Amino acid sequence: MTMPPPNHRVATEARPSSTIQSLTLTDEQRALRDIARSFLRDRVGTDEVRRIMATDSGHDPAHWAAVAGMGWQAMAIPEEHGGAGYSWTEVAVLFEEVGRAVAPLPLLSTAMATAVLVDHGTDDQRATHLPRISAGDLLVAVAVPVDDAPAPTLVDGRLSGTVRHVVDGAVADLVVIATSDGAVLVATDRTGVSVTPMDVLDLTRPQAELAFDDVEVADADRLAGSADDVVERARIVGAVLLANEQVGLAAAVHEMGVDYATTRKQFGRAIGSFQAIKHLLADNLVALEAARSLAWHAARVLADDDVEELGIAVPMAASRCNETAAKLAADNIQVHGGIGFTWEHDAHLYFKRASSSRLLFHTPSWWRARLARTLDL
Amino acid sequence: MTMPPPNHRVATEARPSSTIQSLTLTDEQRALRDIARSFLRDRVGTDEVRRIMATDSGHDPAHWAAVAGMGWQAMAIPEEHGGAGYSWTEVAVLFEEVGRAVAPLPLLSTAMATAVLVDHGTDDQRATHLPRISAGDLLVAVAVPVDDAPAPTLVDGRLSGTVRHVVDGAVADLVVIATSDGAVLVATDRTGVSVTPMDVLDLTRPQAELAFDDVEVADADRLAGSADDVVERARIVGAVLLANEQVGLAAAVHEMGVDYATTRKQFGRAIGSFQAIKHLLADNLVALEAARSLAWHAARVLADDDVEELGIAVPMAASRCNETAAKLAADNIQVHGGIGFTWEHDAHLYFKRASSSRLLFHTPSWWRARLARTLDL
Amino acid sequence: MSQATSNDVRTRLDFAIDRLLADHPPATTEPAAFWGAQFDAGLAWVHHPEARGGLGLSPRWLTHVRERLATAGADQSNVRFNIIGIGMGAATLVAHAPDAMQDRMLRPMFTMEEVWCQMFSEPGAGSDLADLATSAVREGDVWIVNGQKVWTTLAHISRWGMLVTRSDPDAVKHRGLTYFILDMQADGVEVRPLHQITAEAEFNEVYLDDVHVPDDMRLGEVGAGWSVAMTTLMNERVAIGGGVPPRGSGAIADAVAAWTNHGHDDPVLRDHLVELWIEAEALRLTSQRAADARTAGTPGPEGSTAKLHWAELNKDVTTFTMDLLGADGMLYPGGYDLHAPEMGVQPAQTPQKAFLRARANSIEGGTSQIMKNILGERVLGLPGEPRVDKDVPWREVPR
Amino acid sequence: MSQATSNDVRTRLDFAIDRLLADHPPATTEPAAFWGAQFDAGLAWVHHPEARGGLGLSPRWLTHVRERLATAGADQSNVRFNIIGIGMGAATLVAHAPDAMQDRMLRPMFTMEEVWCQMFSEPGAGSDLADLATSAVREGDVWIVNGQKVWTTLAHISRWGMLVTRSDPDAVKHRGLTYFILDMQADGVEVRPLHQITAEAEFNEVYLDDVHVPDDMRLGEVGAGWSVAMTTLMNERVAIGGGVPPRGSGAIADAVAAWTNHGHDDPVLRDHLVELWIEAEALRLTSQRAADARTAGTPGPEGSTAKLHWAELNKDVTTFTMDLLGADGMLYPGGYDLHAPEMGVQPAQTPQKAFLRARANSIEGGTSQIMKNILGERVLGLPGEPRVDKDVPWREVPR
Repeated sequence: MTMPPPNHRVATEARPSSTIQSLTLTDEQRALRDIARSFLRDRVGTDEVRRIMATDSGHDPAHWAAVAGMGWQAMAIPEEHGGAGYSWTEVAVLFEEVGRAVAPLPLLSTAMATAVLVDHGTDDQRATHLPRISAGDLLVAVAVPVDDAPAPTLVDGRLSGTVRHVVDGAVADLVVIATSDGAVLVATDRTGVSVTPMDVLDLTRPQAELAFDDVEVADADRLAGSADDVVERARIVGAVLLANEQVGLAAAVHEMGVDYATTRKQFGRAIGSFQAIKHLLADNLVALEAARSLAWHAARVLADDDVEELGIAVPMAASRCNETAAKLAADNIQVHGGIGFTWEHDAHLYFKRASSSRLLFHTPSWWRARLARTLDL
Repeated sequence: MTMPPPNHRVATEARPSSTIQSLTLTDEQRALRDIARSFLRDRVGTDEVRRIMATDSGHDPAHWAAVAGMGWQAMAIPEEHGGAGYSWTEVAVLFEEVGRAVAPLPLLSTAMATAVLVDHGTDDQRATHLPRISAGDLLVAVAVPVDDAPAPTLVDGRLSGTVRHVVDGAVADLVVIATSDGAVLVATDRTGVSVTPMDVLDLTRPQAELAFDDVEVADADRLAGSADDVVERARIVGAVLLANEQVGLAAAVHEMGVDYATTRKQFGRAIGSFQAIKHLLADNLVALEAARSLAWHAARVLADDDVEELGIAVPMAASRCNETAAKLAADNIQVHGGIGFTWEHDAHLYFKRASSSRLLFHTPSWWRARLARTLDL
Repeated sequence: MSQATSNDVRTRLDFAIDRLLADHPPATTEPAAFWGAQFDAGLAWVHHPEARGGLGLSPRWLTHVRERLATAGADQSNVRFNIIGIGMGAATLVAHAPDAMQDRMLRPMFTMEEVWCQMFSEPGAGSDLADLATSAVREGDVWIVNGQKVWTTLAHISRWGMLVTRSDPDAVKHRGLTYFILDMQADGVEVRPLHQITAEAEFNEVYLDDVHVPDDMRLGEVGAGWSVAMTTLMNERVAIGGGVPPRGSGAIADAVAAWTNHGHDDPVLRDHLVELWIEAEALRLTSQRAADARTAGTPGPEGSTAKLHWAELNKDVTTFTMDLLGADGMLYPGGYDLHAPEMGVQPAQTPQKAFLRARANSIEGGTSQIMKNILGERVLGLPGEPRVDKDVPWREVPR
Repeated sequence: MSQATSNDVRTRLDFAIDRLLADHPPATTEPAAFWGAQFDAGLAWVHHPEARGGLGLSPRWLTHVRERLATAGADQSNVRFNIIGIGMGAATLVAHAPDAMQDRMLRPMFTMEEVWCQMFSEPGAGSDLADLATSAVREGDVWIVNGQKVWTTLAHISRWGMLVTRSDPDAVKHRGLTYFILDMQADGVEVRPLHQITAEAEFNEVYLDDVHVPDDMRLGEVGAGWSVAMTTLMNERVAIGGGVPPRGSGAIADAVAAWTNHGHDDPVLRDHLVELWIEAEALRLTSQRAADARTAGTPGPEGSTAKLHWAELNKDVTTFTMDLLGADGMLYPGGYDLHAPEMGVQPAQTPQKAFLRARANSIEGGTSQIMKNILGERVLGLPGEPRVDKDVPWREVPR
């Protein structure tokens, strides 16, 4: 049949579509993307990723200094605080490349911390910390609560309790902690703070457990706003950037699969000539491009600070992009067959990062439930 | 890779597997199946199905008399009431063939009514009605409540209210009605009963709306047990037989698809030689055989009257077999391409019956929720 | 294109649109008259040459024109109803027809005085379109055409049809085809309605029995019909220039309505509904991104996935809506009525009918299997399969 | 087989089992001694000939023997650990090896004195096993073997290996193969662990560098290696004779445990858990049905779907379990430790490791794609694809 499908019927009570920035990359954004891609490919290839992930900290200060030199930490920081004052759209472009490279760089924690400090930091905190973050001299992590663990207690300026799954928590100088009484900044070298790296599925993004035993917290280290607001800001920014990262990761494994399917021959032909593989990769292209649209849209909405649309765009991106990355990374192993299941092949680095990231800010169905409330469904 | 997969790990606290009748057909059951298949193919082919479904009643008494001659209505009826006293396992074999033929025979309503009368009929009711059902002389339908519609009220022996989606309700002589005060048998020719055929998606299984306007109900027409018990019995028996019917339907569309894929050529080769089609049909074979196992198991548990296992076996079969039939019937249209979308091709008869049947006793997720309660999950 | 040039074009275009609207106010102008004026103003297909309904602009301005006319309340149902002609036929004429034929045919096509249909598919040639068997045998200045076409929307009311025939069965299959514009009123053309599973007959079968087609109705060279047909198919949606549908429109609107109307509150159904809602947004935003990328001159793979994505999603959404309908999903309100929809009359829509109708989404306009081949081979660059029908005379290909 | 005969067999078999158990009480007999006695009693593989560990019965009695021995508390870990030999090698020897070789090898295989491995797959020959390239060149009474094998479970502790080589690169690919039993202690055999994504090395690579294999270690004719290999693969699970696992066992047990331990109560997760639980039951009951059908002598397609069904379901269940673990799903308890599991030591299992390990389920033992080809072609009778590697000397096939 060669008939065109019928036009989409238009509902009479359709919601207006939002009109955010164009869903394309500007020339400047393309240049940023290309530079980031080249740097990560040349300097943080998977051999280097493997080297770093085998170290105790999972972090290499030399790379951190190198990307600081390119201004990556500075991007989302206002110019008045030593930053470059780009929008989240540009940061998202960067994250797509970071995902493509499964780079073990503490950029996610840095972006969340930046967002928290910009929105909830006092003038002093901003002036003190943001320039140092921007320069790559200070690592700040955010303890986004997971599951239903109780928040550490803050009573009379003393902090006690435990937080788990703190991304980059073992290498951070400061950590944002949501306590029973507001959010605070805690230096990890304070007396009473113990930091234990966790055994993680994805070695490219270390997590730590932080325990606080009667740790003194000065009033100057209190953040503005409620603990919930601080956590929410970190989670929203984190989820949007992670969605973009996952899209980059998904694109990388998809390209890896296409390349392998083009060159690997069985039965005298490239395996990509078989519909079993070809159609899987075609379906995944559909899924990938759809995920990218959602991730880009969410980044632009975040950049625009459109609060109403954020309530829709973020859950969409957070649920769908995580699903897509996890599926495509798993399918990539299948396309590669046995070799894709080996430690020596890179497929597992992507699969583990995609699978672990998928759970970092709750599950896709958690985000869907959140969207349902927003949509009043 | 040619390594065998690891053995299934065995949980320490596994539930014991039930040991019902063997999941095979006896020689007698095979003979029954073959006879039913031949009769339906030769006498109720799809041309005949189309003729019947275009009639006002959707029912042909001549066929009903013919199958009565073969003892189909008698199968589940005890010998003392003029029946043949077979078990539900044999009835299920018959339903698989009925599904295979999308036959427009009021067997489902008859089976449910038989189960209700056997379990909840008074001695008089059984003695009066079962022999006539067995002989094909009496059609009894059961109004299984749908959605959350209020039950008709029975006050001082007068019935008022409405029931919808009564399978075969327009051709039934008697209908089992769950009222606000127990279940009753109501003759459809009673004063105050109005019967309206509904416009149904699946023309091979007519449904009717029955309205009762102050209809007199004699005490002798009251069934034993609560209305809920009566409905539950009808639903359980109906769901098990329908699951088996859906398996037969699924097998028919699967074979239809395999046949077409073997003979239809595009690009100089049979379309079944393309992995896109071949793998779809292979996946569907897996789904079909799995569904058949569940349907057969449920039939054997029903035959054994193992109440505990029924709570597991019926929701499993009801959810999975309905899903499988609907999917395979839809895929069959896809395998056929354009011709499968035409009225003249039989694919739509199967697709509509599978899709409609899927909703007859609630949705698959309704059954899963029910199973979750049984399993205490 | 630089921003400056783009602004110049927009200014010029808006001027033309303003004048059209001023001279022929939509509120008081008969649609056919308006469409004629629109054609004459070059605003029918702005990417066509002048005097052919266009202004020689890029096709990406089509959307702008349609949106402005829509805002002004102009009836644009010609594009929806005569979609085969306006959406595909016009581009084919401009690319391949002699001037006189273009002058004769483009304007009445756009004004809907003449409806068009397309006769490519045959019972034996669906996904494998190039296998078609309708024969054309030349006898001097006319061709004698015999065969059967199928899935021919609008054939029963069409004045003209785009027809691909096999003129040389001894050539390999793509090379023995010749393309004609067929006079649907010619002797030997018989149109029969083809009822689909909804009982409606959106489509027709067309039987061609010794139909005489003058050679001057041929487009392209003898034996070059495949490339002309590709022109037709490649323009399948370009010329419509529709915008991106609004959020929550289409099948998902039915699902949301069923959710609301049935008072659902089940979390499992809710999760599924939201999942599909997100998927619909993902499709919509991808269409928006594709449109933005075309505008920016940086088109990518996001422009190739819509048909496949939409077809599979529409099936999923309409299927899930049946769950939301519950027992109502077993009904077919209004019953089945074997009929052909009338021109301009939108048949009653119900979620149940949408559920049935959606089954064809993954078949019509290229099956999902074919779309995946295309994505895999043309977009991803994966190799094709071994072909048994290549380098063989069409006559000898197994069928 | 009539019921009467079947009862006779059972009586005879039970008598043999009773005597084995009486003479060698499992509680007080060393496993190796028990296995030797089991072999001598013909209860190792009841379907083998007598004196070859069998009693010449149908293989469907295997399950009965295993179940009775299990009930009696006999250690049957030999079947699990030396699975390649006991499950596949033994049948190959019985079908193709000279008597002396069978006498030499079957008993120590069953007693686990000698572990076996299988060397078929190569880096370049996975799904397309017949494309293997390991060369065997004859020099008088020995063959010089060079090449690389992969996915060789147990190679690092094996005494013998089943080896398929290419002895004639000029023959078409299935016809140039020759099959040997390889002495894993021979010079030039190097075994290297192959670490998988869990960091464990269940598998090995085996490098063969000018390995000398005596011609009397050949099974089958020169060039007939493919059919010998098919004997090996066809017996992949027959000889294990395992029963059907109990309800709720396997990966779904981990999922249920995660549901319970995490105190979940979300209806969406519950629905998904129950859906998978049902699917696990569907698989289990289908295995039961296949076993029942074999017993009844009426096997059907239900016996062919288990591998594909299990592989895909196991991936789904272990993936869903990660959702139930929530944040714990981001952990890998114990960390990654590059090591080869020791014989007889079951490595620690976690749901996270099961999640990773399951990725191979749809690859090992035939990819799901290959399984679907097999189901489609051998069970459903659908035609094969056009082959470009047929009727061509192996040397000339593109790779």
